[in-house]
Amino acid sequence: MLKLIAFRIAQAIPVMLVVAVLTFLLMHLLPGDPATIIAGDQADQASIDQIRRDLGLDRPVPVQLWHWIVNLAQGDFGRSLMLNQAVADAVKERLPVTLSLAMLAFAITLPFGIAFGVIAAVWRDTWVDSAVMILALVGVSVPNFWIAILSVILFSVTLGWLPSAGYVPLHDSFSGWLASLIQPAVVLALFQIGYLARMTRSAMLDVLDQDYIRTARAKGVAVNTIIVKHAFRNTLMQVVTVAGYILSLLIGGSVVIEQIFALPGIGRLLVQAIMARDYPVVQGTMLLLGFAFVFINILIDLIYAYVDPRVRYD
Amino acid sequence: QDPKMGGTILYANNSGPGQLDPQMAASLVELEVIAHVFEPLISMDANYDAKPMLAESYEISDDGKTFTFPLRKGVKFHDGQEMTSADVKATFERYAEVSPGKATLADVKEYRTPDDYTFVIELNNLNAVFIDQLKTPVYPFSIMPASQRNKPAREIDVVGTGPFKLGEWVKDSHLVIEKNPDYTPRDDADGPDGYVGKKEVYVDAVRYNFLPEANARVAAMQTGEADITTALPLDLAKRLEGNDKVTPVTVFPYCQQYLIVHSSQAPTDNRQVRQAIREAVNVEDLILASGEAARENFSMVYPGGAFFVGDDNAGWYNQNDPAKAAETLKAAGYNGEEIVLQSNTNYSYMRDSILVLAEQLKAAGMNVKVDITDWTTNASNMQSGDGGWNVSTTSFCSNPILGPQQWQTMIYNFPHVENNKVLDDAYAKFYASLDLSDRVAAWKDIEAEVLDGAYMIKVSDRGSNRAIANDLKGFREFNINLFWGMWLDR
Amino acid sequence: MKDMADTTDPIIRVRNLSRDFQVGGRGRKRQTLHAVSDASFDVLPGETLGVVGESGSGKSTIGRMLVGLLPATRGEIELFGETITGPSGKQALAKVRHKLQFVFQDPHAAMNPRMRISDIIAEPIDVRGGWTRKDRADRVAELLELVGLSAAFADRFPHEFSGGQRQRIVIARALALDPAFIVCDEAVAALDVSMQAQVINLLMDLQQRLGLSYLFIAHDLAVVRAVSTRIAVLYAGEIVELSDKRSLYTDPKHPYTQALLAAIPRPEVGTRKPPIRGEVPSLLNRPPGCTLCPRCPKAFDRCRTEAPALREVAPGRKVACHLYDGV
Amino acid sequence: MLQIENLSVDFRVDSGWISSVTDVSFTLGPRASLGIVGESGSGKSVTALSVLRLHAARNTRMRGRIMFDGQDLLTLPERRMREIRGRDIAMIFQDPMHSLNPVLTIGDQIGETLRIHQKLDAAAAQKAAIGLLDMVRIPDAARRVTDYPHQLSGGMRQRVMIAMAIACRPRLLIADEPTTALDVTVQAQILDLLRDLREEIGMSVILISHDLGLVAEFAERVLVMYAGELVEEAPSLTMFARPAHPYSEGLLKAIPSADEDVGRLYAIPGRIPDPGRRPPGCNFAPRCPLVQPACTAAPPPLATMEPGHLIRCPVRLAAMETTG
Amino acid sequence: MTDATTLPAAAMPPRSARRRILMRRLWRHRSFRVGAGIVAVIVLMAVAAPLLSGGQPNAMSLRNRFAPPSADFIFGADNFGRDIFTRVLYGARISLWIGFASAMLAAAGGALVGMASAWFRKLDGIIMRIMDALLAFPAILLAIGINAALGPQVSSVIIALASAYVPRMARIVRAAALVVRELDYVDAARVSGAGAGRIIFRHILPNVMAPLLVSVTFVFAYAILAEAALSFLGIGPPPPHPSWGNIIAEGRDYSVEAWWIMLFPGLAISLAALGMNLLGDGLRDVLDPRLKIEA
Ligand SMILES: Nc1ncnc2c1ncn2[C@@H]1O[C@H](COP(=O)(O)OP(=O)(O)OP(=O)(O)O)[C@@H](O)[C@H]1O
Ligand SMILES: Nc1ncnc2c1ncn2[C@@H]1O[C@H](COP(=O)(O)OP(=O)(O)OP(=O)(O)O)[C@@H](O)[C@H]1O
Ligand SMILES: [Mg+2]
Ligand SMILES: [Mg+2]
Repeated sequence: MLKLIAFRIAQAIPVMLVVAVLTFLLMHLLPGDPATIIAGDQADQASIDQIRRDLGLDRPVPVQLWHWIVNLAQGDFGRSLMLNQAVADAVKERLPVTLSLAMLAFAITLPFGIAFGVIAAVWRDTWVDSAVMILALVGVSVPNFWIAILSVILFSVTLGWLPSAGYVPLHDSFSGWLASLIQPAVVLALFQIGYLARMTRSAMLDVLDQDYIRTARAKGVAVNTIIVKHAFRNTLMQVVTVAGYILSLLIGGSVVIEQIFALPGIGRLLVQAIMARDYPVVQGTMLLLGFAFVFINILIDLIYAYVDPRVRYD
Repeated sequence: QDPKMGGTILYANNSGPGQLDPQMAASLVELEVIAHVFEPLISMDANYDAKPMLAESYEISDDGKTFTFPLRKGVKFHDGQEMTSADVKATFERYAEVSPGKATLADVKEYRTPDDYTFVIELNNLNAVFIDQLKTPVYPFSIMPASQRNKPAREIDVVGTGPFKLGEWVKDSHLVIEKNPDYTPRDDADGPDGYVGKKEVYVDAVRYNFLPEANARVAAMQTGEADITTALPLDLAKRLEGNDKVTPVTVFPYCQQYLIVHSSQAPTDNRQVRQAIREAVNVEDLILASGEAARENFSMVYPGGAFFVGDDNAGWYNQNDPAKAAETLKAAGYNGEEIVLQSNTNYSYMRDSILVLAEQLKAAGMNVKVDITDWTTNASNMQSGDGGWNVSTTSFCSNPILGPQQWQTMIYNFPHVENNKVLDDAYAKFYASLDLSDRVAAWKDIEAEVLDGAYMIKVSDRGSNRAIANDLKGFREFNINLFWGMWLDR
Repeated sequence: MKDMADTTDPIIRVRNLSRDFQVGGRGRKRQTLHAVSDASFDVLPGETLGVVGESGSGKSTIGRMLVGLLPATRGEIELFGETITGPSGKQALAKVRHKLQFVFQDPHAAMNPRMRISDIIAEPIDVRGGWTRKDRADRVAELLELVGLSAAFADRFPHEFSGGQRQRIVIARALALDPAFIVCDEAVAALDVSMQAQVINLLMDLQQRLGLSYLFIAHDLAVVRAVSTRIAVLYAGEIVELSDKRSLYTDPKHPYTQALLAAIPRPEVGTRKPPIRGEVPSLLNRPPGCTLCPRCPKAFDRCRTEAPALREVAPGRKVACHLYDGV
Repeated sequence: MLQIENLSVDFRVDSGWISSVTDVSFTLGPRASLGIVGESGSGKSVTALSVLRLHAARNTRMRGRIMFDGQDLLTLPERRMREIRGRDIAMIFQDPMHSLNPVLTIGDQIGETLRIHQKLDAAAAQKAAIGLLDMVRIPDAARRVTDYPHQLSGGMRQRVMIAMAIACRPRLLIADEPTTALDVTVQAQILDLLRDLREEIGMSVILISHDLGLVAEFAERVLVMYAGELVEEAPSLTMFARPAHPYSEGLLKAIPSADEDVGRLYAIPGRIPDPGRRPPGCNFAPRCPLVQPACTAAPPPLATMEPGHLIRCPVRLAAMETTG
Repeated sequence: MTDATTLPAAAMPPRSARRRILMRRLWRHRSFRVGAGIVAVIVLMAVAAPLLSGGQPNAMSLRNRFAPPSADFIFGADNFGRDIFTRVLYGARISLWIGFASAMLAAAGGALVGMASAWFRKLDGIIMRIMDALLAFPAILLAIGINAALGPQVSSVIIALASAYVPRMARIVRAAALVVRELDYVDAARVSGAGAGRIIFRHILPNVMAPLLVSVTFVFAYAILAEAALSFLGIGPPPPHPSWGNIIAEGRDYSVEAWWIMLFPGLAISLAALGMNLLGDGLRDVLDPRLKIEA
């Protein structure tokens, strides 16, 4: 098992390196110069040039790339151009926010998405199915920033139940943490619930048609047991796959949600860094995300083996 | 009403500073924090005139080359050290090395520190506006401890002499400034006066929460999660009207919006083409569409300022004459060459102005292409002249306040002016004369040339839409929010 | 027919063929499963080699290795003079591929449900290439006629046919390029006796007309008797008896063969002899001696310690059993 | 004990409803064994599934009555039906590859019946499962009980199905092709087991198979189905000695022999009619050697030829009467 | 052969009838019918935009700034006084095109990559790691990067979205293809000497079409939404292109006071997504051979 994980990670490293290089090149392909942003629009060309020199941006791109990789090999992700902070620190600071949001959203998505999907499949082609699926569709078909804005107006402004924005760290106060995240998490989850519900339904429909469900019925097993024990267990492969995607999407951070709710998370960091051409931060964040995704996928594959005895690895 | 002590002001700001090195600071969000934590020798009062801050006063020699600053005694940095002339000298020396504004100090012959409380700057040449240059709020000459002398750009310890000191700072999330209990206000003023005056702090702290979404800032005001906010689009600010706990305000002067015309990029390298563009502009519509609180003003300075030259230069403003523009185009030999209007998505007022402009120019018979990029690209392109653009738009906030000397870079730089003898001569005249009226006359020529040649086309004086909770007292309208002298009436 | 075995060169020569699978995992240690061990046999032109044996004894595995669907772990397969095992096996296989075909147990699964019958049948032709459209269509029609189906069926899809018809379509595909050798893996197991008879008759007709050879894998000993020339009996991955049909059925030598024949249910007779007890040994942990030993009524000491080799006990008969060592 | 009266089953297909089983009636006493044979697709499995009411309700239409212990299974509420399934009536499905749940251990699947109907706890069910695995001759049962279906060979899976079905010692066992994947030696052992259970607990068995030898050996009475209909019912000995319906005759003639070498095998000419388009008269008429004009006019009834021997063939019946 | 079967030809439906049956199955499927209806209406409206509205999507009339819905402005007007109705109509062209094109590109890319990695097991590890990495690339970075490389235009958005969805599609296709590759008919093709290309395109592709098709309709709906999100961040199709996402993004500062700016394009997006998803459900069911469809 450990060997497998190690192997998969080893396999991922060259790929991540390629990603890093591609990111690097892509970023340097973008027009726009971080030095002008740092200097401000009142600066003259000489000052901008000086900043560019100070930051080493005047060197040829391959040289910059080389330096970046050499530093990376020594565990140094570089320094942010804009944030006046080591990239590693910048990421470390924001990771808890994104993780909190992702986990909470995931914790909401999972039970609802699965329940909706299972219910719709069991009551296939009845009004229950239609109702649940249309409900799920609302999540998939309404832009989530719109829901976010409306939700703030309703729950924060009109009802005053929840804070409208901002993040409270978990170690400050649990209730504050939850209150600050519940709204964005639900908005995020709304979208994912629809996705998960539809995939679960589809998988359940496949399984419910299988012969072994008939076998279970022939034994006199109760309907609920059939659904949970016999049918749902068999959809876990697919459900886990989809859940894995969802988790990786969430970890990637929803920039939009983070922006509306003013959560200082990874997604926002990344977008800001892209916008400001903060090369080291973009590259560092991409590496982190890349590894997170590889890790999640390894996890999924391991769960596969757990939920489905047929899965083997050679 | 007597101020109440204590409490924390919650300030919903649109974004947070990336760094707090005053000598590198150009963005409003940075400057707003820096103004509370640091102080310069000379700064601006409520009328944007130069006043001493850490300097007790200042003295200019008759030849206009030597500037002597007696320093206030007993001023302490936040680390407890007393400020002396050595700190001041170190600050200036560092500034000359790292700051993008170092051109101001290019002509310095030497700094002298005759004693701990006197600082002297000697220039090589006469510079009548040197004090005005020192008061700049952009790249301010904030005094830092001498220990920061050799810190690389942007990597200083945030230690100043200001009435607030830096507290918790979580990037992208929030920043807290706390009352500096050891602060001694100037006693030669009655109260706060712009960046200077008697700065008394009533609250314990101010917490800047960074809410990038204007909707979120409005919501925060409505829910009481913020006591004050800024950067509201005009239409969104209207949502707060009629709210009995919050008052929206619009602060003027704030910034001036211009259309920037690239004068070394075909076809706008043709003066007549540029003029045609200017003639086609309908300012009212631009203002309306921009969604900003704005006033019409033809001039590059604010009415009432020393350099405001009256209606003489008004003729180029808001001409709104597509027919004439079409004629001018014909005279220019314009043949349907593509005119690229570039803007960005980050600032919606810029984007919306450009979209309306595009329609106006089309109506005058121009072949217009709209190119919307992100702000970094747009800004870099304006700076460098690359990117194939002809017209773009941006705002200038400090330049119109500070005067012609600060305008100079912008006037030459963004429109990419090449070999304009009229401008060169006028600026030469401006620096050469000690007489204010000569300088005003020179400025009048400069302004006329910029506007007539349509290097820049004035759009408006933009105001800043903010909102203040009714129980936050002592608010003073100023181009940035300053929290000394404010208290919470709770 | 029987004489041919002595006079003709075999088209297939299999020597010491073995196949292992790696199984296990999930915490437990990996284990090696010996699905086929040390099998050696020949197939002559125009003959049918029947393969019978307990479920899981490696019948399908042998069949799949013979047509190159599964690489061999050890041993040698020579097809039409080309050795398809070993390092240059791939190229060798490519040369003889068109002479080989495989008929799968479940004809439904063996046809792409989204392809038309004509395309299914013509697949080997299309792979080969170089046929004009008309030649191809003619060939498809010819093949359909050959297996007793109307050429009008060419445009239909697999699900529109009955089990017996599907079986014939799969056979038509197998015949498309005039192969010399076809592996039939349980080709008639799911059919009722009447339909089964139809398919078997077809195979025998074709053999007579085209001189085909078959490897015929089945559980049903009656069916095997009806089609085979010679028969190999497999037990736990090993060939335990290899014999011509008549001798095998009339005089089974190996105790396992005897047990098999004794256990055939017959509609006419009411009883059958008590079957041998016990279960096939695990293919993972082989006992040191004869694999049948724990179940064998005639086992003696030597059986428990020494594995018997397959050796000739009479002309054309090979048995792997210590009982016949003296013979 | 079981009495099926005029059972008809229709399935919904795209073009409407097709009839899959028409008008099947038979009865079965305790400790009885009934064989069902017939052409592939003739409705054997459908009939069997109907008894347990295991068809997808939305796409199936069932008519007639299935009386078990005096109650009609077709009208019983689902809850009551569930109690009967597995406890009183059990079924071995035709396809062991697909009929076992791939993600549950075989011990769990076997024990489940006991846990439901006899309220055993998990440990007891597991122990009972081991016993059952032993009974169906799976070696090393204690270790294998925690295996998953994919870890077993086809034959072993089939035996797991059997163990599952007999777990609660049902009074009626429906075995649909229970031994196709087994070689003859194991097959014989399984038959012995079923016979023992019949003796021991009075279990009745319905055995569906293509293997006529197996049916002859095991069943007391045999039903022959063709195209969804019962065409002949007779005691086993009678059926295999002197089948009356021409289809049954053809079927028996087609059995290959393991005892002698034959040249060509006999096969009934023609093909079973499509379920959607049955001929107007006798279903077998297009393939029948005895066909007469009357056969194609109207569907013939199932009639008693002699006590306990019914056939659906007026021609044969008439011939019988004239000779008898 | 005595047993050569001859049955009335009518027993088996000919080819054209098969297609008719498929169409009828589709048509009988309620959610397919509704979904197809919705999509058809939207497409029609997009095509007939000039007929349905006399105006130009970018024509401004600042006098009518924020005109609420009325007879003149059915959906109201935005901050430029542009007619939202006209913009939504014309926006359908861009948004549907974005949805359609990115779904098709993602499907094609995903299918190729997924099948290749299912078939060439040696490449599987590396291909899937590359896909993992591509998943890590946020659509935003791709969008900005591609915008920069190709210039800000609709096709940049399409390429960005397509590349973001390729890995997801690839995984779905791969999972399905891994099942198909083990089936007997693939082995049968191998025995017939078929090479990788033939097996992948003739045997695997048609049999992974069902999950692929369903996913495509998912991606279609997603892409429209993603376009809106990109516009929200200012990296969607360049304004004044009236894509639905752009209209919404431009209207977000007026979400309460001029709710109509966001509402109508929002509804349009929801409706299109709903339509496509229903359509996808229908396809999924109809391609499922076990399912009988109720009339
Ligand atoms: N891919 C595989 N991985 C692991 N084990 C395998 C694989 N294929 C076959 N086996 C094992 O090899 C042995 C022989 O299998 P094979 O399919 O050849 O049996 P068989 O004689 O054809 O049986 P049956 O009569 O049931 O078809 C079995 O124990 C089986 O479990
Ligand atoms: N769910 C269903 N929907 C439609 N038709 C069905 C369904 N189940 C069975 N049939 C049809 O009913 C007929 C009888 O099928 P059944 O499974 O009973 O055959 P069988 O006699 O068991 O055949 P075999 O010996 O091949 O198992 C067949 O034509 C079959 O296609
Ligand atoms: Mg096999
Ligand atoms: Mg059946």
